[in-house]
Amino acid sequence: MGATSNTIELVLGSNLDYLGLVETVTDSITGLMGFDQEAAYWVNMSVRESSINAMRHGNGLDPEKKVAILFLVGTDELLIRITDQGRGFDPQSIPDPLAPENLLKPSGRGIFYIRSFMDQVDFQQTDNGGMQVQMIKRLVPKQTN
Amino acid sequence: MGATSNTIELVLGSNLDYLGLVETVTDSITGLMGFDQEAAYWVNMSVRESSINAMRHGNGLDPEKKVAILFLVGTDELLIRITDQGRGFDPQSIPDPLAPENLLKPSGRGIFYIRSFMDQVDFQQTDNGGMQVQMIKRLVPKQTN
Amino acid sequence: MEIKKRTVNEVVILDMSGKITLGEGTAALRNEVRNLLKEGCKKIILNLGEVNYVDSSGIGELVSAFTTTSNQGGKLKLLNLTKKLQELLSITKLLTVFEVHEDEQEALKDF
Amino acid sequence: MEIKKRTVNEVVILDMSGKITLGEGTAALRNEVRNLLKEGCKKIILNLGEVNYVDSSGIGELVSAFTTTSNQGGKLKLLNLTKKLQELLSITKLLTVFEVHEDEQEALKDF
Ligand SMILES: Nc1ncnc2c1ncn2[C@@H]1O[C@H](COP(=O)(O)OP(=O)(O)O)[C@@H](O)[C@H]1O
Ligand SMILES: Nc1ncnc2c1ncn2[C@@H]1O[C@H](COP(=O)(O)OP(=O)(O)O)[C@@H](O)[C@H]1O
Repeated sequence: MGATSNTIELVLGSNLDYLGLVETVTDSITGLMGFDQEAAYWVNMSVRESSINAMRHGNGLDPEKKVAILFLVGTDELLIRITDQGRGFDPQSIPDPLAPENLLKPSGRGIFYIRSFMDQVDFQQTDNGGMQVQMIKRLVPKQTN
Repeated sequence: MGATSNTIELVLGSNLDYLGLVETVTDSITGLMGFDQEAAYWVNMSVRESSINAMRHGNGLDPEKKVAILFLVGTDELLIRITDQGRGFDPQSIPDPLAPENLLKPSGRGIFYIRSFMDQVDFQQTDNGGMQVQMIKRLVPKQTN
Repeated sequence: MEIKKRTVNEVVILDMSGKITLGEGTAALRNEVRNLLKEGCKKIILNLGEVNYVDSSGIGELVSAFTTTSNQGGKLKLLNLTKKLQELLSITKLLTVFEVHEDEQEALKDF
Repeated sequence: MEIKKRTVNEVVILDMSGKITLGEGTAALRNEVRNLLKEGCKKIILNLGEVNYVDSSGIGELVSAFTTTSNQGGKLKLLNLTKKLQELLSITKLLTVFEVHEDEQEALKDF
């Protein structure tokens, strides 16, 4: 990769039909950066989950409301920032999917998976009130044990 | 596609290794928009040619210099804008590849091909002096004869 | 996603392949299980060996299939988890909820 | 790009497949033709039936291969153009420059 960061940004209406494009772009980027097959898979899934959240929970699947997906390609890490035009939410307040009473719920695992598979995940509300999720995957995975 | 335009922008250092990514993104977009296989092929080739020009002739393959490739996805047309950080050129001044003395030259056909295969092509210099090539491919091809 | 149906000793085995993701994949699984239960087939094995992508909605759909079947007095087991699916189930503590097998003969026992 | 070499009656046929584009594809073609001329093989047919992508650099490389061979007293013909390659050559008025064939036996005649 070049010495400076490359950026790739998709700004899409809230339509789940675009997920295929989002995944193709994600896979091209992780492939070009040299992520191994497994890391690329989890990045793909995290971008997918977060894009779905932005379109669905954030923008209520309103095709007029946009989701921006920004990829910042560094030499040793990929930073992804996904922004919607919804009303945001408090990431502290979402139910813990591991709590016994939630274990058999049919939903509520997306953010948990993103946190599990990405090296860093941050939630922030934009000035317009929408949600901005920023996640980082490092090329050389950190040693966790 | 949604009622409003979707935009997809790649901002890449001038490195020909990124062409694969550029082509993958282009193909995803034309596929999603419903271009037929042939139109998609010519769009791919035009984006490829123009990106190479921007990286090579515009930015001199300096990896620090960026090429921006913007896709504006409309309901019935795809607009593509490719901008470099070079010194620009006068599109009127480039040799005609069909002139007898140029017919057997090994180069100089890229822009001619782009003009042939896209429905509209415009060249403009940016405030910084770089070149900006804008091209449009319509989904329902206009009747030319 | 593609689902092929086999019956072995009153147990229905669904050989699934492709993706179990939001939309097509999850809906196909839901319909299939719903229909089986409606027909009175309450012994179900989901063979997931050829399922190469499951997202959080897909995991949720597997959970729904499991609970719906259990609530109707049936049993739903999982067969041939890929490494990634195993990881997805493991970190959400679902690996112990499901009865999981790597061998079809074993899975067919004790329904 | 892949290039396979056959010789029929002193004529070398290069069966090419893949892409002739800036970089790998154009370099491979240039080296192959350069080597043939160096070895004294001056009767060359490029079989392009399996070439699915040619960009302007690829077209330029075909022109170079043609002129280099001609300049050394040889002959280079094109065989099996795809519809798209035909269009690329046609609009740049190169279709009349090259000797183009759809039939290998015809191409082998009159070298
Ligand atoms: N972009 C967003 N805007 C508003 N709320 C969100 C957003 N993303 C997630 N949420 C909230 O967080 C909850 C948990 O999300 P997640 O873990 O992905 O599970 P699920 O989408 O299955 O509910 C959602 O149900 C929703 O209430
Ligand atoms: N982005 C650009 N910046 C500066 N000059 C350019 C740019 N694009 C094209 N040119 C000029 O136009 C000429 C013709 O370009 P083109 O038709 O693509 O053929 P080729 O790239 O084979 O020369 C180039 O040789 C170059 O001088």
